[in-house]
Amino acid sequence: MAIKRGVSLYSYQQAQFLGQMDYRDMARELREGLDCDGIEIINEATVPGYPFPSREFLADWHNTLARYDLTPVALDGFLDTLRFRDHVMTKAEAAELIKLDLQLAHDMGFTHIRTMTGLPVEVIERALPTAEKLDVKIAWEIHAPIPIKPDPTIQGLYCESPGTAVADTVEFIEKTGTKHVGFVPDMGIFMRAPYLSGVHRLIRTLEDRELAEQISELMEEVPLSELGAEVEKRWPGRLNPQQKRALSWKMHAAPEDLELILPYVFSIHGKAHNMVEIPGKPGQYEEPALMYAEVIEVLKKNNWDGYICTEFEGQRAYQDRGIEHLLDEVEQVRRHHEMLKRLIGE
Amino acid sequence: MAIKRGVSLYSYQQAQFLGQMDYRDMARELREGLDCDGIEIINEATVPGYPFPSREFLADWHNTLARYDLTPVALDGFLDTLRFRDHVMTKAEAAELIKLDLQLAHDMGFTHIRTMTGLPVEVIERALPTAEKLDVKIAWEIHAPIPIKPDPTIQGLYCESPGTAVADTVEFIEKTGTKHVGFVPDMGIFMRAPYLSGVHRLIRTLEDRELAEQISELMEEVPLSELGAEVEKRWPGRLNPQQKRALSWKMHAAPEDLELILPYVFSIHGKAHNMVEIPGKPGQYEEPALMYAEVIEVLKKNNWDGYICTEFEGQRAYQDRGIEHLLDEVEQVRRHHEMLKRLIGE
Amino acid sequence: MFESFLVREGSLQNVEKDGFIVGFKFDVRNCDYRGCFLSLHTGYYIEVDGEVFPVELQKFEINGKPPRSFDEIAKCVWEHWDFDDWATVYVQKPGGLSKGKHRLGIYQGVMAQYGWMPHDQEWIDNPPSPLEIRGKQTGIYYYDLEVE
Amino acid sequence: MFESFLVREGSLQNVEKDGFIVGFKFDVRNCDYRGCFLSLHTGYYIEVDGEVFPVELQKFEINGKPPRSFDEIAKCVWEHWDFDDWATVYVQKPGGLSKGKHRLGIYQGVMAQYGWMPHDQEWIDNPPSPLEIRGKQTGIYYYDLEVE
Ligand SMILES: [Mn+2]
Ligand SMILES: [Mn+2]
Repeated sequence: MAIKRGVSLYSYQQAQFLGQMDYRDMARELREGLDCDGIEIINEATVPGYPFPSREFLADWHNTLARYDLTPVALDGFLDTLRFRDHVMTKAEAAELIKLDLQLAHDMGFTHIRTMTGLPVEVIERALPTAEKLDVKIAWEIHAPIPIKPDPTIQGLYCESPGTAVADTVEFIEKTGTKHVGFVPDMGIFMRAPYLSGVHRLIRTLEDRELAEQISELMEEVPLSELGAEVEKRWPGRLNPQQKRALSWKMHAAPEDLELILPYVFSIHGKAHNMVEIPGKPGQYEEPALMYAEVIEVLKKNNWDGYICTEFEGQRAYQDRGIEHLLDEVEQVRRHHEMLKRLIGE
Repeated sequence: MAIKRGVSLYSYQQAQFLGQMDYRDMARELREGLDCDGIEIINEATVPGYPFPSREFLADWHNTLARYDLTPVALDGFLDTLRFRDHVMTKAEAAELIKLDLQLAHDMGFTHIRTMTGLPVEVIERALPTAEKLDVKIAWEIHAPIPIKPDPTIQGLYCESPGTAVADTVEFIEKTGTKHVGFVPDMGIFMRAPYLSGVHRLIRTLEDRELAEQISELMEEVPLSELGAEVEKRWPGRLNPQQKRALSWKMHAAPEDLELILPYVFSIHGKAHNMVEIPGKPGQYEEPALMYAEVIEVLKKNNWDGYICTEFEGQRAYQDRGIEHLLDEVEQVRRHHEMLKRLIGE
Repeated sequence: MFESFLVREGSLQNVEKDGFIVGFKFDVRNCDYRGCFLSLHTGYYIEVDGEVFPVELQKFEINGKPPRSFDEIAKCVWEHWDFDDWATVYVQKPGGLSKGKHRLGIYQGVMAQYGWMPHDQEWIDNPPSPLEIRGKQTGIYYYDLEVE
Repeated sequence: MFESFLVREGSLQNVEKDGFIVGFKFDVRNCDYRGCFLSLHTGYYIEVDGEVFPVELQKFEINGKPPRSFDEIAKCVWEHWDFDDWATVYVQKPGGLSKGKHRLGIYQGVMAQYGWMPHDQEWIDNPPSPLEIRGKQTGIYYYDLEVE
């Protein structure tokens, strides 16, 4: 029983896009750069010819895992509801896609698939026999703005009842007693401040350069969590609604909410945008926007056993400029694992 | 336990040939036009690249079934004994082909395959382990002129002993106790009159136009079942043997013969050539050539559970002319399902 | 079956090779309610304006491969001619067909069967001509086609 | 995402057919962190030196197949555009682009989603233009490219 470390290759999306790293390079980094063994992938990013990979790819995949002694954690899939173009994807069709992902996960050695947030129970129900036959679990991602505790005011996203989707799935799990359905909470639901990446982009792209300077200076004075409120207080109306959003944040779930679903949490997305050095602690890093310490405390207290897989996505906010301004994903993920190791107590 | 309705896509062969409907369009018609769920196919008509379909095709097939909530009933296969061209297909080779169809049926979700009529027991025996492993049943079609009750005078067709083939297979089933071998009776064995499609074609193509007119008028006077005899009586020798055949018919089996094999009847081919309105009953249709009412009575009395799948083939007799003279398969199948619903008592 | 629809309208054309017209071609479908293993397809009875072109002068193009003789086609025991697919028949005729209207008579030879038959060994030893097979066509069907 | 890296440097070229220049082409990547089923790709907002070229004038080349219109692409519900693969966008413009520098403005239309949304049926009935989809790009991105 332990909290184990892993990485979703999503974290290296930029290096992949630019041709700097392929999945073998990433696997080597997991073993040699991070000394972790958990590996998670995005099906449509890593698997050529998805959803029907060649036997050559599958052989190379297993060979790579063997070479670096890695453990497949989760295969992440999607739900592109407009794909058929002549009709909106039905729930029955969504279940067929999930069955294909279950087969792929099975063939690649993953223990569970991570599906889209708020996956309706009717879809899960149709795909469950395949999950049980292949012994691959279905876990949907609890992603912002979806809460853990029911909040019926959340509407109009992903499914008919996003605000109560977690409770609906828990009810299904408990009613059926299935061991093959659960969740992948994304750390992004446990916010404590806005993402720095978005703040940086706002300051960089704001046409009102005077205000940009002022916000930049204000960051030295007030905590990041209060930056948005303070800007609005000092310079009301200077930011439009979209700009304001870069400074705003919301705690979608409290760390202790996790206890409501912990037996059904198959792995966790270690979301990160910017890993910054903790003042006065050289070589130690934190993600200022997220409650990692508190969440890991809850996991430890409850003896949770599973992988936290880094999901670094801060790189995106810097991709509108030249290659010299890009964030270094490898370095950011290494910092993230410094933090994880330290908080887990490895 | 119920008689359920389905359609063999064979029924829409003309629409497929002319590019008017693909199998997705047919699936939609089953759900939206007929409100039935059973689907049967011809392997070499629906499966591109038979006997080795692509994974894309299989995924699209399952997606289509999911979209329209259909249940795969039977996969129909063939026995082209001259295929190897340098020798006649052996029984062992026939069993190999059947194994390929069993695998395909398994991959497409069918519960049984329909093989050629009079399939020899030696072939069934060789393929049976595969059928049991995949849990897909082997059912051969009892098709005219093969009877249910033994008739050793029937010779020279399909296999060594076509006249006793049903009894031979029943003996094998009872001796082995297998649950994976049975039959698909074709309604065409229960004749009560000649097919109208053939009569129409005869009248249309007869060079003796005077006789054609006379036959046409006679149809108003005498029952369809007596038309052939009456023509021969009134105008002896005017029709050559091939022309006579269009008016002749034979009851190859009596409806109650079904009781001899009912536990081994996995589905039934709802053969139809022409669905015509019943005089005095607008909106109600019948197939004048076949004993549907009597057969369905036997099925109900014995609580038979399974699908009757429409196999419409009247279209063929009209394909020697222009497109404006073709039969409308969609309309004919809808009429057939009006009849089925009514007789089943849905 | 599908007698009227076996040959694609407008598909009759001359075939050029190295600057010479070496024959003509037209598109066909499988005149049945299903496709077939390629080896079962034995060629065509073809007449144009009364002139008959035997199977030896014919080639068959399907599945994205170059036109093959029917001797080669006979060996394709695992390759399938799918029901939905148009194929092209090539006929050798130096100089090709003259521009304008032509009357094409055609009968498609496919040795499809529904099981063993008494003639099986005889047909292996002496393959019947397309016309002798008596398949799903009721007889030779005639098309009035134009070479442009 | 990847706004600066969507179009391959040096890939802008004119397209010749039968001795005439019929348009131009350039190479693109999927501007997301994953590939997509081909049918979800609806085409591009494209402007060159201020002139806009609608989706009807565009074709898309991927997976070793000839360039296809976006009407054809919409039917490819099982074919995948892999994340690692460069594709080529063809744009019809008789005479092509003049030699020298051009300013290309581009926005990639991909109807990728994360589940059902209230606009689903509306987008099936009236597919939005690439610009209306508001995908992973923050806005139209401009490239200074040279035709040699
Ligand atoms: Mn996540
Ligand atoms: Mn039948």
